Amino acid sequence: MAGKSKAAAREASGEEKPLRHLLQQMLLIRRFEEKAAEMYALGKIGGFLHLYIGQEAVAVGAISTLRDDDYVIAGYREHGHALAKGVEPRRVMAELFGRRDGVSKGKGGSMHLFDKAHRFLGGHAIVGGYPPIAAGVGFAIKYREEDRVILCFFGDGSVPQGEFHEALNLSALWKLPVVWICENNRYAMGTAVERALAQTEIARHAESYRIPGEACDGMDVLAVREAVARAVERARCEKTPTLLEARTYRFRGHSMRDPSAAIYRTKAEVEEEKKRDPIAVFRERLLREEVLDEAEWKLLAEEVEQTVAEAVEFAEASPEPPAEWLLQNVYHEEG
Amino acid sequence: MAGKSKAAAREASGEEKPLRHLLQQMLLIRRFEEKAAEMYALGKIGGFLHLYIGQEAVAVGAISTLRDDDYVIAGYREHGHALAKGVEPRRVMAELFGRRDGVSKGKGGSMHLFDKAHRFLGGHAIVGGYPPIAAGVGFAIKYREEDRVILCFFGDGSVPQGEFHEALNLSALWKLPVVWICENNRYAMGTAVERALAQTEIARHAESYRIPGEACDGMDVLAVREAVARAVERARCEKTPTLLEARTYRFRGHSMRDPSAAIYRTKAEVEEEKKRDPIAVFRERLLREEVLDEAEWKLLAEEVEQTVAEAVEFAEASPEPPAEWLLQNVYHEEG
Amino acid sequence: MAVITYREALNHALREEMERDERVFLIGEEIGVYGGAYKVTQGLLEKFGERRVVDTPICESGFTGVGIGAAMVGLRPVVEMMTFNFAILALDQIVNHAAKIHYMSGGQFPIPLVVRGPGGPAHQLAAQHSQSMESYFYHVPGLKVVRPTSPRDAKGLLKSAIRDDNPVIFIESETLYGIKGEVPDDPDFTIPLGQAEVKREGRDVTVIAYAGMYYRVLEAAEELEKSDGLSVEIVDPRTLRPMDKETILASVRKTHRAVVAESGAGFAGMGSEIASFITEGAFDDLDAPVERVTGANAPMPYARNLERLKTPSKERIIEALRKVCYLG
Amino acid sequence: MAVITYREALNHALREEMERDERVFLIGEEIGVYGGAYKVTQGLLEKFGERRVVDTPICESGFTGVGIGAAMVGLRPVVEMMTFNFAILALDQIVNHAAKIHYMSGGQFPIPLVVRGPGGPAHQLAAQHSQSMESYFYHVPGLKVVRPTSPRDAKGLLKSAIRDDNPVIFIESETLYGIKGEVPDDPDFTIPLGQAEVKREGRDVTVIAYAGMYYRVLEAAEELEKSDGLSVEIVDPRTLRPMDKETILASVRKTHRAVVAESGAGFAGMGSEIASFITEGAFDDLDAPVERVTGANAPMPYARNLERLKTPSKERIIEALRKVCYLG
Ligand SMILES: Cc1ncc(C[n+]2csc(CCOP(=O)(O)OP(=O)(O)O)c2C)c(N)n1
Ligand SMILES: Cc1ncc(C[n+]2csc(CCOP(=O)(O)OP(=O)(O)O)c2C)c(N)n1
Ligand SMILES: [Mg+2]
Ligand SMILES: [Mg+2]
Repeated sequence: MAGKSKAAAREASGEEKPLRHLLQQMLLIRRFEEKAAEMYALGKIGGFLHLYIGQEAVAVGAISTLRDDDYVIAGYREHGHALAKGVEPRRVMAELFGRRDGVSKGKGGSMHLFDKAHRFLGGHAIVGGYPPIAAGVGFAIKYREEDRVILCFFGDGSVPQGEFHEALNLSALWKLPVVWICENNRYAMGTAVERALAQTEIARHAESYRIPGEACDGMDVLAVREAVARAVERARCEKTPTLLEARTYRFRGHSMRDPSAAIYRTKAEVEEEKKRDPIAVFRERLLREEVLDEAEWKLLAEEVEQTVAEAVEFAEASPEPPAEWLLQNVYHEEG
Repeated sequence: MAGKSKAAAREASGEEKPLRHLLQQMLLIRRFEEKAAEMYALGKIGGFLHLYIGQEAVAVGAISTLRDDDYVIAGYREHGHALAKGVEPRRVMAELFGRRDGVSKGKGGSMHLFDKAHRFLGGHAIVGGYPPIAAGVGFAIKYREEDRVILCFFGDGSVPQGEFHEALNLSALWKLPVVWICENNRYAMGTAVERALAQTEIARHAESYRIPGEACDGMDVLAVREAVARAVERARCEKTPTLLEARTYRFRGHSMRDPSAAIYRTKAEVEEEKKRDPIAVFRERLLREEVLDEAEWKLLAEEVEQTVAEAVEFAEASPEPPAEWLLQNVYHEEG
Repeated sequence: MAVITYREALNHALREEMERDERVFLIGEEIGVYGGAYKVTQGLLEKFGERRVVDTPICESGFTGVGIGAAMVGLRPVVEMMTFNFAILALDQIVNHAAKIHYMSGGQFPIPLVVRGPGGPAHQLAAQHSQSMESYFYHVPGLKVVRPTSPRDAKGLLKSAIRDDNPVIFIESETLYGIKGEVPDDPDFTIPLGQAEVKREGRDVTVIAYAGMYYRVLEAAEELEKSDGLSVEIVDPRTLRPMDKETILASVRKTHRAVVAESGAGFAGMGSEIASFITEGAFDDLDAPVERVTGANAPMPYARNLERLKTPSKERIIEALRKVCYLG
Repeated sequence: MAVITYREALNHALREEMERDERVFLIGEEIGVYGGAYKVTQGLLEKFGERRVVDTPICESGFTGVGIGAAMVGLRPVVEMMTFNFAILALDQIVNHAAKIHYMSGGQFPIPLVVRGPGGPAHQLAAQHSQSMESYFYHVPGLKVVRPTSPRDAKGLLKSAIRDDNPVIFIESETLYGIKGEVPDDPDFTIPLGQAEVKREGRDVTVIAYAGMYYRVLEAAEELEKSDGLSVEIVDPRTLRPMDKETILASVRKTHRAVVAESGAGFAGMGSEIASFITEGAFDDLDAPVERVTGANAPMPYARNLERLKTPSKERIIEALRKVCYLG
């Protein structure tokens, strides 16, 4: 396998995050969300809860190419992106619980994770609404002559939305350091891409903006990493945006209110897709390539379990936000 | 010239509107607007007045392919489209004057000409705002299993606007009988297309919607007619929308408030473009090809002058709308 | 008269109007195959087919504009907003086009369009998904705005909205979809737009409230009746634009006191308008200034406890009632 | 103190704040090469270059979002709406994002953003281009809304808006760009947001009015002073959100009578809110119900005579003043 030599070599040279780190991050996201689903069932978490399960390779592979001072922005299915960007699991869990130690002080919830310290810019629940904001962050980077980049994650459901096209055009016209990452999981709620888009090869929308467009296997963390690394390089050095399409799949329903194999897709399809499980496949590969052995895997998995357990404990222990917070942060105190 | 034999032959066979009719319509639009500009200077017309002068070949060539029961919708620079669709010049002039006999009863003005009898659906002043409405008319045509079409005219300035993309996608996805005609006059107010679009070949935006896209010479009424005729055929028979880009130029300023050769373009450029004057060029051609002689031209021009003079007289004579009209038509009386 | 849910009432209204008039069609996100995000349109795709129950991509402006265009040439579209929060993305279509085309065209093109879906606070959906959206619409000449409270209202008003020749903004309540009530089966049953209803008769004070707030006011009224013998009249405007001022003023002229309750943020909300026209129209009848009970002036927070504090509680309604009645 | 136009005052405010703070930049349609559709930004491209004066394609949502994103990471954008009518296309950005991100993020991301441009009725621009747009904003928690009346206000308030850490909706008036007035040259001159101004002192009645309406009210006041010896106080709120209720209430407590004048459609407009809080806060001081003088409840017609009838005339203001003063 091509992956081994190259990726393993770069890891050895310290150039890239260790491969096992990618695996661990994916597993953390998976376990974290499985736990969140439990907590939702117990009524500890309210509102909408959109699980990222099945898509972990996209956030993890993509964000592994970033520097700490780069930015990430995402939609409402963003637990994975936040965790991959380094946001503390326990503060994410506390946010889902609506507690004062949550990253957004309990005021945002699952759909609105924000963490300034980690340059995690949300957590936005309007489909197609935040790509212009991503372009604005790219604009600011360029304005200040920095060499940072921003990754903007969105679903296939954003592509028919007008604001997305406005943002793409501006990023291309002004040459902004934005990497647009479409997580094409084939459905927007119950709407298959074929029923939403006249042009279902989403990466080809790049042509209307004369920027590079590329599709990659969104179930393969290394494939994502390679594609995003190229795009990040282009953004950082040439200020050229890229439209990437990561072909992936969500194993669960749209949200906790939607069964995983609902009327709009078959159980068989879901089962078939599960064979591409990004974590299982990558774990097998690392074992096969002897980057990892079973004992290390066990250790890694235990570590993850513990982090998740601690996150829940932390969230449980965190108090509700005080009543006076209702009227705070509506406006920023001048100063 | 290829034009002669084919176009003249079809005319002779009665298949198409006579060529001299096209010339007359273009001239009518030109003279009508020159007169409107005078009336604006005299304060008879208020608000914004956007002249179509220079672009006449687009509306005339395109609309000449339609049946009476087909629809047209356009922006705020729509005097030409309305006249070409058969709306009475005197009622258009009365509208510009804000009088009760105006097509929109004096309540719409220059930017909001509507004429139900002629299937002229406006007259819309939000750039990029009405393409979804055009798609809706296409939807209704299909819903009722009719074989009509709608032409939607818009400027290059609509292309960066999100609503335009939403409309294009829906028309392509649902196969609606809409012909999208972009009048690319190279500027949106003072913004050259190069400063507005990453992809300045506007017809190529069709690729993102997997529909035919084609550019044509918007200063050549027959070129426009040919391209639109093909698109109309596709819309009528196959319910396939097309994105056409008519490359044209406006000889005047953006509106009466903007000088014709303002800071954003040079006088020399305007003068150069005027050599492509669609009326002068077509007139020369018809004379050269002996479809028309000087005497006929004179007659035709006089007829046009008279129509315009009558339009002004009519508008002058029409009274102001009565005061009670202010509160009428806010709601439609049920019945 | 069957006892059905608010959701079913809406569903029946849609079905009946589609049966009655071939020009009526439904368009919106997830209304067909998925059966509706809140299942209001469930079963209608099966019954009427893809031609009349049209699933759309996510492009609120685009598909609302499709509704407007179809209405211009004679169809009668019912556009679903999955939730009204997303109607902000279609506001150009609704305000600049749907509300104005009839007027700008001198009356040539009526726009018989309904835009419907749930609005108002939901459960822990936070700032972007839990807004009281009516303020964006009721100020706009050319629009009608409906806010049904009971299953009966839901059905009767939706049928009228569909038959109306004007753009009607029809805002349902997510939190009410499950409530039950008696609803006439008669397909000719409608409730005219623009008529308020005295939903509870009383002598001492009038409360104006609609949708979810109505039920909270009702609890408050019942409690005060028990505790203080206070007789509270509740008037539900049902249609916010046009507003039935007469029914409200008649009630206030009888009781001499009024409280307006709304879930939205207080500043410049519906309550401001209602309080204003009551004061103008019944100044000499009023024994106390009109009290407004409104949501806090903050976006909607996620945390359960803060969310509770954001919307007016029964306690705050009781307090306002006591205040206008000068009860200690 | 120089005598300059409202337009120049705005231009100076922009220039001074750009000189003062490198993070301030301008973005919008036609603001650079073209010099601004209404020439407010004239000369700024030449002075500050393309980096800080950014011409955009027509995509109101897109470039407003760019402003929000830039503000999130520390810049201080001033977004121009060519006219505020087009802000409807950016409402998702302004309402769902700019107004809420600071709150949703628990205070981590203030949005120091100004969205400015002309709003309100213009001359014969008809329904889509001549709307009073403030109602879409002043109801929204998280936004501030400013509506300057004089050149002095225009400069002082715009400077404060740019220095404010919150999204400020700054609505100028097309019809006022040419008016002149004294404006301090001092680059440190600002007028705090949220402070009303008593622009004309009087004893008998208070009128609350802003922007173009202020001048019409002034004419009415002068006329009534001559004809009836009536002493009219005019209070200009200047900032609509947050509203300086105290200054307005103090005036009404003094005069015992109030009229609110606004150009927008009457139903559920700013006047409703002002009339409501006056009634609540000064009920016992009021000798008459607050009168509202508002634009007609119709879209803006094109015809000159109808347009005149749509906005409140001096005569209607005088009538309202006479009414609250019980003058025959
Ligand atoms: C503007 C807007 N319209 C509708 C919705 C409701 N909604 C939430 S998620 C969603 C589907 C989005 O699908 P996609 O972008 O493919 O992301 P995925 O859920 O597959 O991750 C919809 C329609 C919304 N949040 N915002
Ligand atoms: C949404 C919106 N934004 C801005 C404007 C102001 N405006 C009117 S016309 C125009 C330029 C449009 O140019 P284009 O589409 O190329 O048409 P042209 O004027 O060249 O015919 C602009 C910016 C508007 N009317 N609508
Ligand atoms: Mg998806
Ligand atoms: Mg143009």
